[in-house]
Amino acid sequence: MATEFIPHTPEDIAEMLAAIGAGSIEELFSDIPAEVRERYKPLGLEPKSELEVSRELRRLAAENLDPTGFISFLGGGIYDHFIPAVVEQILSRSEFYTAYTPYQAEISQGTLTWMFEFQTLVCELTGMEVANSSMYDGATALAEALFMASRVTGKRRFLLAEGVNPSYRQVLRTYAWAADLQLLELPYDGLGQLDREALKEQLTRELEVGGLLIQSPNFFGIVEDLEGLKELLGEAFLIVSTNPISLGLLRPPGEFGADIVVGEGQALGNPPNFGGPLLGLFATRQRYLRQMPGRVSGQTVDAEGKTGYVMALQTREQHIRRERATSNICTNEALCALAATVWLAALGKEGLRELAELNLQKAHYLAERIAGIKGYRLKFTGPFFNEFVVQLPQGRRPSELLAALREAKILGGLDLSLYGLKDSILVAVTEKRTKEELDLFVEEVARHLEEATR
Amino acid sequence: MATEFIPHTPEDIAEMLAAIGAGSIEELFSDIPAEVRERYKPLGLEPKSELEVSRELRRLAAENLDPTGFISFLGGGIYDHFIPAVVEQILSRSEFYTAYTPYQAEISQGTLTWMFEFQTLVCELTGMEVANSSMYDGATALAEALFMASRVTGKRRFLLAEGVNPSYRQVLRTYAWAADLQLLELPYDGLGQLDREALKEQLTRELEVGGLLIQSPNFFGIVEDLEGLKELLGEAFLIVSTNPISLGLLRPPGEFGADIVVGEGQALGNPPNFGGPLLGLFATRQRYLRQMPGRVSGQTVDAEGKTGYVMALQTREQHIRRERATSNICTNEALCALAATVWLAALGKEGLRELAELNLQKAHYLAERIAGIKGYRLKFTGPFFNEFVVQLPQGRRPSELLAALREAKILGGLDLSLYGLKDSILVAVTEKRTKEELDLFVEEVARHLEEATR
Amino acid sequence: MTIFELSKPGRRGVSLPGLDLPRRDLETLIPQKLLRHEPPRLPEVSQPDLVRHYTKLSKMNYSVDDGLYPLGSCTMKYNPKVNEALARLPQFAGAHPLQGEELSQGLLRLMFELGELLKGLAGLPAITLQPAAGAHGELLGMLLIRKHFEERGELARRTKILLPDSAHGTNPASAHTAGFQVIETPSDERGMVDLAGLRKNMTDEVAGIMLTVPNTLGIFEEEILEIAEIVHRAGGLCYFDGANLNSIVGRARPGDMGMDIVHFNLHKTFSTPHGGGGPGSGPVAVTEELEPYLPVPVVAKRDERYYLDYDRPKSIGKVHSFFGNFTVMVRAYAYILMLGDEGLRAVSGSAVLAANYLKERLKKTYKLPYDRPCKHEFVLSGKGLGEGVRTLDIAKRLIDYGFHPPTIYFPLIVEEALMIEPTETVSKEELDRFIAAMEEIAREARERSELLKEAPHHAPVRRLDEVRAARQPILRAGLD
Amino acid sequence: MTIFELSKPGRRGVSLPGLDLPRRDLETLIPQKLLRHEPPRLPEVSQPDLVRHYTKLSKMNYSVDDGLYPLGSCTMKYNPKVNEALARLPQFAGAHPLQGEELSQGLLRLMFELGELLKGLAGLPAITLQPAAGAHGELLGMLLIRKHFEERGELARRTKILLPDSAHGTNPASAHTAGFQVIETPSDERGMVDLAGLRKNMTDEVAGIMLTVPNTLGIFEEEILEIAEIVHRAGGLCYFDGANLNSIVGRARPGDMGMDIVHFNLHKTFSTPHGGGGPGSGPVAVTEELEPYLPVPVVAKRDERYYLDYDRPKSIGKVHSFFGNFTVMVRAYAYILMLGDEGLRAVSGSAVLAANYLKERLKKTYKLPYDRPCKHEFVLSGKGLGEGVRTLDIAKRLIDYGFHPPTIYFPLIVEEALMIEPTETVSKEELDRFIAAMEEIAREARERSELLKEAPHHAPVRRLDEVRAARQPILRAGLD
Ligand SMILES: Cc1ncc(COP(=O)(O)O)c(C=O)c1O
Ligand SMILES: Cc1ncc(COP(=O)(O)O)c(C=O)c1O
Repeated sequence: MATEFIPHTPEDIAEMLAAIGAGSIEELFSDIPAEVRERYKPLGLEPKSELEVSRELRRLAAENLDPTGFISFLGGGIYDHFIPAVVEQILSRSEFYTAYTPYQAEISQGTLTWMFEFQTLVCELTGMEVANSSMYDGATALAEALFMASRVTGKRRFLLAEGVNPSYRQVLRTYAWAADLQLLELPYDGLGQLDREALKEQLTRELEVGGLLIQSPNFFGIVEDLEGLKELLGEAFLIVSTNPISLGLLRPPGEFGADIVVGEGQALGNPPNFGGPLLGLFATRQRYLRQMPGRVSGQTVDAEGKTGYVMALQTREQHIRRERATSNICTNEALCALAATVWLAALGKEGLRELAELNLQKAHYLAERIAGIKGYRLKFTGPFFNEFVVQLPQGRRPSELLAALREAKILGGLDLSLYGLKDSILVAVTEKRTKEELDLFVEEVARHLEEATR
Repeated sequence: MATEFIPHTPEDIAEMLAAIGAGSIEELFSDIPAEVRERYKPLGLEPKSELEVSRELRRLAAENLDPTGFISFLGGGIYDHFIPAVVEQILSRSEFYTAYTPYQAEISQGTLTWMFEFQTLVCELTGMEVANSSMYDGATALAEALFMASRVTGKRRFLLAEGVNPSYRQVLRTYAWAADLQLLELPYDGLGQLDREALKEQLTRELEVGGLLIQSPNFFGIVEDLEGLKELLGEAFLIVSTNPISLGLLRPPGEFGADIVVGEGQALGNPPNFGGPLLGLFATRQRYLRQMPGRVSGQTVDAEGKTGYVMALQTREQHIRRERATSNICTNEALCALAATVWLAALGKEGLRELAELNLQKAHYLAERIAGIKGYRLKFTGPFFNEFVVQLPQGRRPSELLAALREAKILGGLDLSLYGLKDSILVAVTEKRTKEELDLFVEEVARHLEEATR
Repeated sequence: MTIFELSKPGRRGVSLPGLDLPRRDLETLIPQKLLRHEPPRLPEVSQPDLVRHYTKLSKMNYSVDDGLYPLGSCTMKYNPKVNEALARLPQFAGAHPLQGEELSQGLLRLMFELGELLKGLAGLPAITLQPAAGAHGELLGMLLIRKHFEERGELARRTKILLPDSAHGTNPASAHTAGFQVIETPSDERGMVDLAGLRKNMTDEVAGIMLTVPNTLGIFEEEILEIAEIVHRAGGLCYFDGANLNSIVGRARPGDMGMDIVHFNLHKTFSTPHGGGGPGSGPVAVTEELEPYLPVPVVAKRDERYYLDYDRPKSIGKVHSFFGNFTVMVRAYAYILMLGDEGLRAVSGSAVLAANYLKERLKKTYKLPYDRPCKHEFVLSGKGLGEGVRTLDIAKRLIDYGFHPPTIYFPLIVEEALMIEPTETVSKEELDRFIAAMEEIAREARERSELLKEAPHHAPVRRLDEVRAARQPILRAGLD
Repeated sequence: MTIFELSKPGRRGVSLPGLDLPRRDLETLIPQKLLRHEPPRLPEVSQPDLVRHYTKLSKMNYSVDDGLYPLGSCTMKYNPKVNEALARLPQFAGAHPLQGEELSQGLLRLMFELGELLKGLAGLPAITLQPAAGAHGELLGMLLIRKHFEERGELARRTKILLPDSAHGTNPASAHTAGFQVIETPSDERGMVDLAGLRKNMTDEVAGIMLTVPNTLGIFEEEILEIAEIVHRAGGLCYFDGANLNSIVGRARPGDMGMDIVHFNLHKTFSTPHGGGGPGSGPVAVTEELEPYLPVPVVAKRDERYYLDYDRPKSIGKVHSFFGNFTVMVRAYAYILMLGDEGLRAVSGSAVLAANYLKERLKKTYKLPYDRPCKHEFVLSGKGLGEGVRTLDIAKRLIDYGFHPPTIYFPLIVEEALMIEPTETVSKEELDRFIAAMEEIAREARERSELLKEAPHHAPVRRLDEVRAARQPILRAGLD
């Protein structure tokens, strides 16, 4: 039966069955045990037309927040950044989004070229030498870094800064458990940065440490002081998870001697997507290239000497090396990486810097103004990029403040009491927020304080 | 200065000026009289970024009705029909939308092929022999038909059915005035159809009549009885303006001997666009081909005998024939015609019929139910397609009813008192309206009646 | 291959909802004699085949997003992508024109504000956005002139419109459509309107003149003020065809040149995409004197409320079903806002710079009949390049080099014309590649002219037989 | 050509708003030593050049919208366009994962409902949507097995996972990542798991088996119930790799085959686009027994309210930053709703029909090592076609005929494998064209084998040197 997605007419079906020598389509399924087929229970779904399904999904959509109606200060790993329209124009080219992994290089030069560009961009941002073309997300990229570090160093014990995004830490713990690796969490100090004394203590004590996993800017928005870490670590790996937008301004982890740099690339031209698809970034040193997980595009020449690109170093991958592959990843987040490529190219050298600075300046403006409200203060004193932790006045509940802000069409940030910081919220500010919106935020916070104290 | 849309760097500019031998860009404008240049007054607009302008236009958009929040029964020439997503996917191919008129056929086969398809589709719908590839809209298509009929018949007097869309009639009057043609309006009868006696009378009296302009379904939704009209008109032209969707069910004007068939093609895959761009359809008889206005694509072969398409019969057009052209049209509504082509191809033979029938059935269901409310009646007794005129109970004002419906998120139709029918509204029903929505409409009308009589 | 060739009974591209209410017999709703016996033979194709077909067709087109498209007089500039997104906002694209003013304030405001900006760029005090394209604007302009003289009782006498011999085809066609007789007035050897000739032609039977400025040679009418004076003194009106406004936008205003009526091509100067032939938009700005004749409705503002003014007794009526091509206006409005004054000035500056650069470099290889500084475009002649080589051959050969050819055989006053308009949105690197290709082609014309005559060699089809298409027109697919 | 080659200082693709508040010196905000000295060398390109570059790149790709893409094991079916529009609704794409349950009811409901449908298709009572792809689902499945045996105190002993020798590369890699040792179990001459071999391998050190059904030869494991019994009886669990579910969807359920864990590839069976390599989505359905171990959060429903259940003490934790690839789920959900039961059945019916049709026609020309009825795909061998001709050559030559080649050199148990999966979304006409091309290529292999060895001839590039790329890897553009 021809549905709109199946071009087979009854006549086509009859002809094909005849060529096969089968009497019916049914017959083609006789290799499935009869009892299995008989046990099949339909879903009870009538087919529906595009119009009906669109209506149904639009109705579901309408049951949610319409983000265009709210001013968002939500961050915590996913950010509301400006995406120029060119990104969507390119992403909607069906040659990009309906192709698959570029196994056949000669008819995949579009994909392989942007992958090559993407790898270059990630290297530029992070200050590293080689990068792959994507991992699932920031969390799994960090987990893959952990695995890789363990492979290279042969060590099974790793240090994990508590400033790393809690949800990444949870993923790390799951992966570490799978691979029998040990993770030791290191606390942060009053600046919100890794407590360096604790690190030193562990390093002197733990001879068998394979590396340190740290995030900068960290979950609290604080820029970690990466200086000297690699020197402390020695042979052990310095693994840094980063926000790529911050690297428009911040010194890249590569310049601090990082061995692996990972990060969540959503901010680069991808919408929040309710948390997925995201974009795991992964970069490392040339010398570890053959231990790197994930796909890479490499430059070569064709039979006539013309430059072209192919998937390189496939011998690291599962489809060649199977259980000895550097990762089990196959399908990755290619289209999100394309978005990041176009986004970075659209902004360009100047643009990314400008954008990063808008984030920085706006976040600081807001932070200062909030800290100016009686009883409110910044939880940490370290330098921050576009996100900061606000500690509420004694006795104030974050959930109440956030609910009040929501009334004013403001998504005021994350309630950190869900993450163990009882009296605090995490506020993110991007280039999209206007001064007007920041002032409104401050006003509403002040008003809530007043109302609550009245 | 390089804006994002101008790739010239200061260095590029200097090099180009040097090649020209000019000292500055300014100098290139010295041929404009100095006093003119000096009188120039800037707009007072600072450049704005994409983000800012998007924000501004979204704010403007938000000042309007959000059509997704309303149930619409608005018609009167523009309809809220289902547009499958494939249409937008194809229209957003930049090869289609950033090209222009296919002057260079060899690199415009995409456009020329769909134009050829479109012409075929219009012929199929209307039952005519040749069609062009678009006019500005339904109103100007009708005006062009008037001009063409006058050219062919050599006559200057034309009859115009009052059932023709009032705004088309206004356009016709303007164009007729320009060309010194006379229009004589013929009334409609109690069925809402052209008063055939009035027509006969005019035809016996007016020997110099060049043709009759009639619309079916007409402005009131009434299907005109086209049978026998051509016989009455003889040599004079029968010019029919039609709603192409109705032709999924209705006998096409071509089968009634029409000489020219025109129509508004918006309903075929184009959104309402606040009234533009629209899509003028134009079809006629083979024998009048060389008098037809507008662009056409014709089949031919290339130097190797392969089938291809070119712009045909350009000698009719302004760029060749200048003041003796069959029309002054140059830029037309190509992209809207592409939308119509894809839309019709997506629905296909069965689909268009189904869709037309959904319109018909739903409109009749609603009409009957409204006519069942005390005091409400259908103004006309003639057969109708997807639109009908409701006469309100004595003393009820359409504007009040419509305002009440608007409160219930219903756009109840057009207030015909603006068009001279004091106590009536024009209600359109498309396939997008569900039974639930129709029942809600009836309920709200009944409630309004109750409240008003209380 | 057309979509009809993919058709097979039983396929379909999209399904529809079933009827959710009791079905009535068709014949009880519509008399049998008015019902269709045979459904129209629309193609029956599956959605995958449909998408593949139109995707394939799209790849047979050359477009602005593919590269240089130097089609003279057409201003094939880059179309900013954000405008596509904005024009598709549901409140814009989904708005019904008769939804009422109260629900359309943002839409009306946008039209009003765009009108204000365009008035500012025209240097004229009134505007209508109704025309759907440039030629439509021209026709409207001619109707305004007609009305003007009708009101003064001079219509019977003022039956002529003057046009330079370099005029675009739509000008005579529009003047004729509005009931005027077209009189050509000559150009001088510089390519500008010959003032002596104009004086002679500008009698009291002439209603006005239509000027394209810069003209279709890309040359600015340096004596435009004198022209306006000659015409005005003889009681005529001046129409400014603004198709070429990209060359002076942000720097000079037609109103300051003595022009009475100006049309804009939003799809040229203001970067709205050409859509494969349309839609466009052709707003018309006029003097105060002509303002009462503008078509209804005019978008107006009173007490911060926007409304559609239909109460205009002297209006010529209407030239469009509704208010013009609204979503094209949205794009143009966003474009102007993004550029601002500085950007607009940069547009004309770079457009003129690029054209002069190409002209200076190419005139070494090709004939340049009017060797003067140009504005946004210039016209070469393809004559004398090589044995039997025509401009058409040059154009087709350019295709092999990956470029869209220029406009050819127009304007008519240049033999074998090649009318080249690079626009400001093309890099110098691309201009240099075009120059190299043109030079290479000139060499080929001398040495291997068959390469040109048989071009294109690298296109979806080889050279197409236009004569055959004219002789035996096949204008629809055979479906039997 | 890369984007970097279009770069020139001063160009930019998009402008940004200025700072609308007082600027602070950078050094007062961030210590100097943590600030970047040199900005990253991103390209500087104008928007027109940017768009033209990526448009050009796109045209160097072959994609599903271009035609048949019979890449075995990848189910390259047509991606309905409406799903793209729905996934981009601002309430979906613009939703922040931490915006809170009260503002996300529709999103959670969609995930919940999709989960219910997938459970129905798996024939299993519990599900997580968290994995971002098939391999991610496999890894999760292996972790669930790990947890299962950890809870029972058997982990120290149960260290092995059995895999048929035909398994996809992700299977051993995933098992290994989860800390298991991989043991291959042989196939019999029919291409199915050899039961005797399995019995031998299925010791009490084995935690479970990973089966792809139908297997990578496209052959259904007819003795799947026996396999499940053997494994279960020895205390192991059965993992069902659902990458090939397109062949049986709507007709048979892994749960009814005795499977304990199943992963879906939404980007295969449920038509979400492959994106040039991703994103995908790999939901995992499990038995009641394994349900407590599913990762947090699980989307749950209580009193008509949807919520994220984190309170799962036995959970293995988390494998993704948030809830998985949500907008991929939106597409899959819309797809299933459109098809309904009837459509799903038609999908597997037509997918299997098309594969068997191709198989029967092609086996006349090509070796078919396992000549049996297949499901959605089948595997030919390119051996013995002609003097030195390899499968790689056949694949490259197919490009010249306008087709994407099949998967090659996989599965490993077939020499010179060509793994062909047409899917149900290709017309018989296209299948016939493919057959004709394959036959023609077989003839060429005998008569003009250099045509194959030098293929492709009609592609954006000629055959690329993969060896060179491996020997001297150049993985980033030189920017100096
Ligand atoms: C000089 C000139 N005038 C008028 C027009 C007509 O404009 P439109 O095509 O928008 O009707 C054109 C279009 O090519 C033109 O180049
Ligand atoms: C049989 C089989 N299993 C697993 C996978 C892995 O799925 P994914 O690529 O989504 O990770 C694939 C993908 O190609 C496959 O074909």
